[in-house]
Amino acid sequence: MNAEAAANEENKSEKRTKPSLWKTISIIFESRVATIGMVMVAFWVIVGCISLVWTPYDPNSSDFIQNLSPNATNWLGTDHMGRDLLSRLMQGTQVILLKTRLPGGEHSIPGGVAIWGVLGSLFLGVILGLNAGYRRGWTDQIIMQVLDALIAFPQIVLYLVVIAALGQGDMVVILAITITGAPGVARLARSLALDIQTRDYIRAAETRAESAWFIMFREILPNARGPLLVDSMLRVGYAIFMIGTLGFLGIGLPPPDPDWGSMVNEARKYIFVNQLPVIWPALAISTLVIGLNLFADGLREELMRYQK
Amino acid sequence: MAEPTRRKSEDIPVLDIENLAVAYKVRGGEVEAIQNVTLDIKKGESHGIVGESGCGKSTCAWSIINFLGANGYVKRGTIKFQGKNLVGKKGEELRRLRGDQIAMVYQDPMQSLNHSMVLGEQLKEVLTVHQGMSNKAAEKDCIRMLEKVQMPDAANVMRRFPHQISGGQQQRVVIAMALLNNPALLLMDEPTTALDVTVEAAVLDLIADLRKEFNTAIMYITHDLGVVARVSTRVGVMYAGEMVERATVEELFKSPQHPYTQGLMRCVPKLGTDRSSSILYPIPGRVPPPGGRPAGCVFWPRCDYVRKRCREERPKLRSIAGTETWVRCHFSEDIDMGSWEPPEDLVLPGTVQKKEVDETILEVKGLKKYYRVRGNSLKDVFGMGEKQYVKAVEHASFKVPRGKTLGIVGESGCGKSTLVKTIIGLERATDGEARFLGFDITNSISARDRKLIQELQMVFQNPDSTMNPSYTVGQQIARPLKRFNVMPKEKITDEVLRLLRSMRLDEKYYDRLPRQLSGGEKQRVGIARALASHPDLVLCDEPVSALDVSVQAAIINLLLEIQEEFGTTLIFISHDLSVTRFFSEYVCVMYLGQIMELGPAEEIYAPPYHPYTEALLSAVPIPDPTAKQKRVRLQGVVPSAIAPPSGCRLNTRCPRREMLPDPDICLTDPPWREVHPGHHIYCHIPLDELRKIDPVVSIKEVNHAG
Amino acid sequence: MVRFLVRSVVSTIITILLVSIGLFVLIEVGSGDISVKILGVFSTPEQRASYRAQLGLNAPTWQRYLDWLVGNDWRAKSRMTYPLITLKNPKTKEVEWWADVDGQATRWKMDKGELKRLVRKEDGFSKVMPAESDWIKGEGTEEFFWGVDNRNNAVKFVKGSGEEVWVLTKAGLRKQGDGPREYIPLRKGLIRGDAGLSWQYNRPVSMILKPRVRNTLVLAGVAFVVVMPLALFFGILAGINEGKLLDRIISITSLGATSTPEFVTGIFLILIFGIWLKVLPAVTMFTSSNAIFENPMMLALPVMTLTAVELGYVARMTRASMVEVMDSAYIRTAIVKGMPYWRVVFRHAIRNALMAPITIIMLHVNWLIGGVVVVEVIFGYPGLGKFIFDSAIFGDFSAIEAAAMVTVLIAIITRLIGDLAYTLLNPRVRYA
Amino acid sequence: MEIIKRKDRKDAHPYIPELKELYQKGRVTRREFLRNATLLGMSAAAAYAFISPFAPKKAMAAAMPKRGGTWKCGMSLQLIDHPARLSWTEGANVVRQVSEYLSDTGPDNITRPWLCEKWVASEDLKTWDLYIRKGVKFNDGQVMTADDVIFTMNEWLNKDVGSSMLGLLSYWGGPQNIEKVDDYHIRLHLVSPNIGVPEHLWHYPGVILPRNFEGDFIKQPVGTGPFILEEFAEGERAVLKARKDYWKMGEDGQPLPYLDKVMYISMSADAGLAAFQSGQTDVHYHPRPSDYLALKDNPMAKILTVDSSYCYPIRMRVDLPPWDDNRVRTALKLCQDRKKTLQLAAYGLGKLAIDAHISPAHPAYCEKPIPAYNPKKAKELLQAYASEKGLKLPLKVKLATKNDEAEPEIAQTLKQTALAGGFDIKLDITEAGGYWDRWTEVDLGITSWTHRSIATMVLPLAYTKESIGAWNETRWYDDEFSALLKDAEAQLDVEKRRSIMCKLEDIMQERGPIALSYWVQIMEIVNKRVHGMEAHPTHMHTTLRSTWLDG
Repeated sequence: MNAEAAANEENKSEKRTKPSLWKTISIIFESRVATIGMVMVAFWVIVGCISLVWTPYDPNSSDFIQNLSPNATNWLGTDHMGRDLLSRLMQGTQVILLKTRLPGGEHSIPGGVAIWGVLGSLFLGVILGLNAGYRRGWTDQIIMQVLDALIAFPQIVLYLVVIAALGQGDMVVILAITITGAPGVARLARSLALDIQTRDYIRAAETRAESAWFIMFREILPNARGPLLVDSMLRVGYAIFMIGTLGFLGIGLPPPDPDWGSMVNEARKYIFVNQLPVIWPALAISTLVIGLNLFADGLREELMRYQK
Repeated sequence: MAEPTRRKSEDIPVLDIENLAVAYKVRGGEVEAIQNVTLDIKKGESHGIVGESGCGKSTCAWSIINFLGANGYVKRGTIKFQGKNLVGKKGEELRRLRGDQIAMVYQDPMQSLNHSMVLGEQLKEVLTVHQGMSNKAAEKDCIRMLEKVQMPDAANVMRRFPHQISGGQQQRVVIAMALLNNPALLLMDEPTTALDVTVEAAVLDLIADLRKEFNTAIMYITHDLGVVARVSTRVGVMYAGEMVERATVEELFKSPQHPYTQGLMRCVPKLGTDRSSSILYPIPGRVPPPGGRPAGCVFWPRCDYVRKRCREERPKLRSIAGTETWVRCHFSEDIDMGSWEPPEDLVLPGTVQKKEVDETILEVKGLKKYYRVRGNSLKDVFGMGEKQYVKAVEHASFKVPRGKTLGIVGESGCGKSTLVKTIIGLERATDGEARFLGFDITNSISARDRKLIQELQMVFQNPDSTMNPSYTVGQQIARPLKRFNVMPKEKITDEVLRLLRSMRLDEKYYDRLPRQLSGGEKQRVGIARALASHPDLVLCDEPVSALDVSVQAAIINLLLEIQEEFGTTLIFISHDLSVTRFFSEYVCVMYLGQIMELGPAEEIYAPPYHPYTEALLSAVPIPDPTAKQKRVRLQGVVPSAIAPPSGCRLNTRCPRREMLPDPDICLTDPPWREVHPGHHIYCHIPLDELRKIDPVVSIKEVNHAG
Repeated sequence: MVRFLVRSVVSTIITILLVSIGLFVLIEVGSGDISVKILGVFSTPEQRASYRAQLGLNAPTWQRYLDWLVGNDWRAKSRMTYPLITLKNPKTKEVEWWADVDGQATRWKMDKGELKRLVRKEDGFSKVMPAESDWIKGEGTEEFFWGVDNRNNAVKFVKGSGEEVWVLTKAGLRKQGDGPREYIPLRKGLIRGDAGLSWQYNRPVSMILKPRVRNTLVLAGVAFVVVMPLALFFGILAGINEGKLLDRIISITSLGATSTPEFVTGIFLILIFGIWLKVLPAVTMFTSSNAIFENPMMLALPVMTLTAVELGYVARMTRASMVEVMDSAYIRTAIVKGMPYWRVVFRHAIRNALMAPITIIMLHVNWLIGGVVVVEVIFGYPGLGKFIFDSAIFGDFSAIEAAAMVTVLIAIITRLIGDLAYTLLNPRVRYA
Repeated sequence: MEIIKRKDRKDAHPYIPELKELYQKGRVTRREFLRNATLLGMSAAAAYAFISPFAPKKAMAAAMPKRGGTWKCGMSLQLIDHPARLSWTEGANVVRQVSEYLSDTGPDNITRPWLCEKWVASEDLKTWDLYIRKGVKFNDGQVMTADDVIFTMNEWLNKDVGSSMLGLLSYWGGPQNIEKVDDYHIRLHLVSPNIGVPEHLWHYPGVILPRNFEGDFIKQPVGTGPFILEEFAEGERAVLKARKDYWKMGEDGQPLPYLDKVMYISMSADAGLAAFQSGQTDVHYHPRPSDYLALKDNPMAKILTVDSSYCYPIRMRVDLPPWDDNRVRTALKLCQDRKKTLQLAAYGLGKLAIDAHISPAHPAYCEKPIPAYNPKKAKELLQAYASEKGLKLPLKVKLATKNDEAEPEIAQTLKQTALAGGFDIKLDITEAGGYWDRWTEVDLGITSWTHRSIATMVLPLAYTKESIGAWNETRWYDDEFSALLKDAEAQLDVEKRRSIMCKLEDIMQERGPIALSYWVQIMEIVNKRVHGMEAHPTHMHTTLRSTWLDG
């Protein structure tokens, strides 16, 4: 019966025009959940962008009295070194979402560590997953075996190992996120490929003797976009989570630019005196992750409804 | 078999629906899935409901047991069950009715059985819950019921899980489950659609028998006119959420009153008719969605007799004087079906006369396709167990002359699809030879020459998966053109548009995405894509089986035109014998990977039959209640293709085996018996014996075949 | 089913092998010249070379991998005159390598070119005895002897030519004469429970590891036992009330919980329960090695922390699959059969609804381990997680390798269990 | 003078009368008098008696100590093997409860005899007589004699053992210079005069071991101390239980200690803090400024403080550019805003320092004005250097340190204050372990240096040619400096020593390798129920033998 409702929806959505980019975006707004999520995420992205050009005060300079509670000058108060928490919180967004510092620390490229990490795992995972899912047989067996080995590593443990071996740095974090993320993506990509490659249009492509890569990336991948997108959203969430944790353990992104995790780590000593410096970054992480989750959930529902 | 109910206006009907309307809440308001449906079902009567998909048949059934989901509700009208109104019934009261007084059977048995519970539990609980029966007693009853539905070794089945029995058996279980409490009303929603012809036939027989025995009132929902004709006493035709016509089954098929019903009749090929003798007339347009129904008569946009009044005033469901027929049409009296003329704008294939060309385009000799399968024993895991194979195709040999059509029929798992896949190169042949245009094609497609590949294209079954959702129609049709660089880049767009036009699709489809198309349209695009490279041979894998009848007809016609226009050779796979018969010059009947009979269509459909062909024919549901059809059934289930019966693979189920003095001979490979040149039967039974068998079907020539 | 099980077991083993290789390569190769790390940059190439020889680092990587995994005593045995034996040091309980010279545990050293036996006494100390007789004629004039030195190496002494070797003392490197020609640092190998020596503690890793692993298993185990029933319960509750208020509440809270990092939850739990209210021990203090059993309350906060994060995740999983099951065709059947609601839920839905979560939960265990690392660090809980963390910070490679292997093992085994559970729940697989 | 009896003079060092005079003239402080007098063998009692004849023999104990109870402390625990090899105070804290030293430097930074009843130095300070206390038993029953002491001393000087004593006692000139006079009398013949002998005897690796010691304290926890090592699990805990037959008596006339059990549980500083606040531990070991902040108003906490020479020098490797150029070093020194640093890093708890590793807590410290924050001057110097080297300002440098105590704060502050001075400092802050792996290697770093009771103990350790490759993290040495240092070690006269110190301080300030903002005020935060415990500049738990718990 819902099928009929959906059928009806589908026919409603029939337009004479080519579906524009806006149209695809607009489906987000059809779901309240997704919208809320997107707003939360957008908020932090915007905050981060602003912080690139402007923060209320210099995030790294101790211009104020230590451990102030929120007031007119320092809206979120100051930390144990008399630095403005708002400014630090704002800048904390950068390393996660907006910029990655290249080794040597001189230059940085746009796109935060979390983003690059997830992109990395997406790239790696998709290639492996599609091959496993489309070619099947031995290719599948081998790829999955290797992935299992990777998946067996608890993320943090793997990261600690990498740290022990390669030392700290943005790149190492990205590497770790990539490695730990790829298997998940691959599994997803694989299951999608396994499903999609049963479709007739894949047969059609094969009867045209298209190359395997063409079929994987031109025929299958476009139809796996949705779930992969949703999945990556969640992964960005996890990544932020992990960066936070590593920062807290004091082995995450190197100073000086504060990332939320290390903010918590620094402020932790003072938790008994002043909880705010812990609460703010914690809230930041949570809201961002929640936002991403909601966004993903909403998106998933919409896509499902849309694919019908 | 359908025998008209004479016990008219006996007592109050078991089910009495008065202009029922069901609405679903959706984003931005609500839509009425069905409106003004009126029908009544008497005790022991089987009331068919027929119509195309999206006409609200199922909704009708669900509303009776008030299972409309969170967003659906009965908006208007009453549903009286044994006099009591069901509308708005809730909770306990409703629960007690469900499964006890009113039972239901659904389309897909596999899905509707709980795969993690043994069948026994699922059956028993119906009794234990509703009648508080003891587990033991319930067990007994269930076994008895299973036997009633002719379930082989019932006691055992009780302890099995759904996935351990065949689809047919699953459906029997579901039916048994429904009948356990001897319900007053049985709702059947496409119960046989998912099944093979022969299985379907058996299940239909079963339903008929059970109805007699339990004298239950049955509401039978299907899209298949043939099935309706076979199972029901009265029929209601639904269109776009409305009941447009109700009549006794004979009346309906003899003189359908509503233009839509008539249209339907013209769409379906009768068994025995073929392209030379008759033409299929599709109904133009498509079923309007619940949201977008026209004012006035819902059918007028597709109606040939439309007048001003139809557009303005919604007709009532009125009874035709002197009949039991009710119809929702202003002018049904004025409409004489006999004098119907196809509208000018409707393009139809001229009835083709067979022209004799005997250039063989495809020749297959002793083709074999085996699949390696892994066993489950420890040995197999380590690859020490002896190799096992699914013998999907065994010794297939046939020829296809240029410009002709070869129909391949057989039930699921008979290897017809594998055969086609092997020909087109998606699978490598295990053994035997296959030549296409003189080139060897036993190799896989990657090994073939571009030119060869482009001559050999395919049309697929499922319209929803035949197109890549991510690309526009234009892109997808253009792809083969680019791929085989049939023509210079700049010409491609024009070519695509030309193809679209020849598919009766105008330019605005060029930029559409698949989800904006209807099933029929998708299928057209699929065909266009196949034809883009001007192939010599097109393999059609059940191209119409997933479509509604009216669309089906259109597609069939389309294919016929193409064949005329390009002289394309077609191989046409189908499980529907009527369509195959209608469509193809040559037919090849397959069973369990073996070709059983091979020859010109008309000869296949007349004695001498191969026993299997005979069984198939007798199983085909014919959209004509008057048609006389012999009852030849295959017993048992299809054996596994891993260890097929030796000799004639049919020998385990053969209905005619006893005709042989020494049945054990069937364990040896039968001879190819040649009836005429080009007509072969693969059977031990001598031809003269087979000739004795009289035709399966006898149809009085019905006037309105066009 | 047999096939399924055998397959998963086989693949598990392969997986473990792959992991071990990956781990070894990553650490041994990725971390560059370990001798530099230990000896510091002051050390001269000559010193490093000598030291690498003593650690057996001059052997090819594959050989070192094998030594690490399956040990190398068998390699030494083949060369040595006297059979190798292992003895437990009475005081430290450490395993020491000795040679069995007619019933007497013996080691050797060269002193001014002369071979000396160190014969072990009951109290674990040893007395020096001359052993010139032990020399064996090699090819040519060379006389050599394969024995055990008192650093648990199998060593080859060559008469008359004591090598100049650099020995690492706490005071730094010291040049020493009378050194052996070749070294085989004796070890039983990981699979025989010998993970080598921890540089941080200068004790066998396996000895330090055992109690840690136990502690962690207890912690994780308790957390698991607490989380799962709760999570499944709430998940199912939310699932059957899809869209209703209860569902909303559960979903949102669980989302909130999962999205709050352990370290934050942990800190605040300590602050609130340990310090402000003083109702629960703020940190886990191991006043004895069995403290967790003597005073289980100190597990409360760590477990709560883990729960906070895990609960939400699993609950969401369960909810999702419950929702999916609830609008499946066979549930429809059951309802239309007129089964009472709760019967539908319990007899028909739950079982199928649990399949998905259980596998996911088991896959999720290494996420749990990740959490454990953080929690252990926060609460000063002497478990595996903290151990790995410390070793990583210290760069104690053999410790990391072993510890990481253990975590991986845990993860893989739980996954295997997950597979089993799945097969047991799902007849399609069981009878396939 | 006449008040000093002849027999007194027999033992007492000839310098003592002079010392007394200085004191009476007010040229040396009371504290300095006590230090030096006792240092030279005058018994503490006698010394006290001299300066304040009417003072009570013993300060009245607030209350009669209670016996029993378990004293718990959170403190990180690592490897312990040979005590002579101890390289970290935490380990020493455990060992020193089991074994003891010949001397004992008290919380007041005054060194008194302990396992030796007294010592006597020759006038030229090259011959020292140590009189071993009689009747002291090891906890395995055997009696301690000169043999044990000599054995231990040999261990210190044995290259194989590799004790940090070896470097410290270089002026002993090796084991052959240790003479056993009799079973309870040892004579040391030093190659160069040194006043620091008693202090050195208390250097934390210097516990007296039994003559049959095999080299692993965990296997053989034998000592003369008040406690017995019951369990030691590195990284987990050390459990010590009271010894019944300890040689020293408590105020109640019974043998010390008062406590039944001492328990060190290994935990991180943060965990430790939480544990203390929730009452799980009695002492918060080595509190950081933040901890002080957190606990200062805590009703159950008692804060014991003492000045120390514990510090966080910002040290520069003079063998690497740009720090090989003194202008750059000086510039960085000028870039310290000492007040701000002290405020941010220690909430003002501590003494501002000059850029020399000599602390007011050291005797003979020479008072110097605290240099002002002067970025302008710094910039000029730097500019000069830069233009010479063809670099442009700001000068990019990397400051490494550990995220441990106050270092991050100091680093952050410097980064900020140095900006105006033309430095662009990148911070490289890692976990403690990560830094200790490379503390001698980084070119610019903040290393924490623990307290040493006299300057002549630390300076040779870190700022001489000999110490390169061991503790000299800056590779800095200076012939003039070294020469002066030698004199200082041999110089008995406080005034003269002070004048040498002045020069040393000047040299270090002028061209030394470290910038130093403040001296840490050591504090010990204990639960109110803990009595008889005092903060010690070395963070050592030196007084557990007389510590007791009330309720």
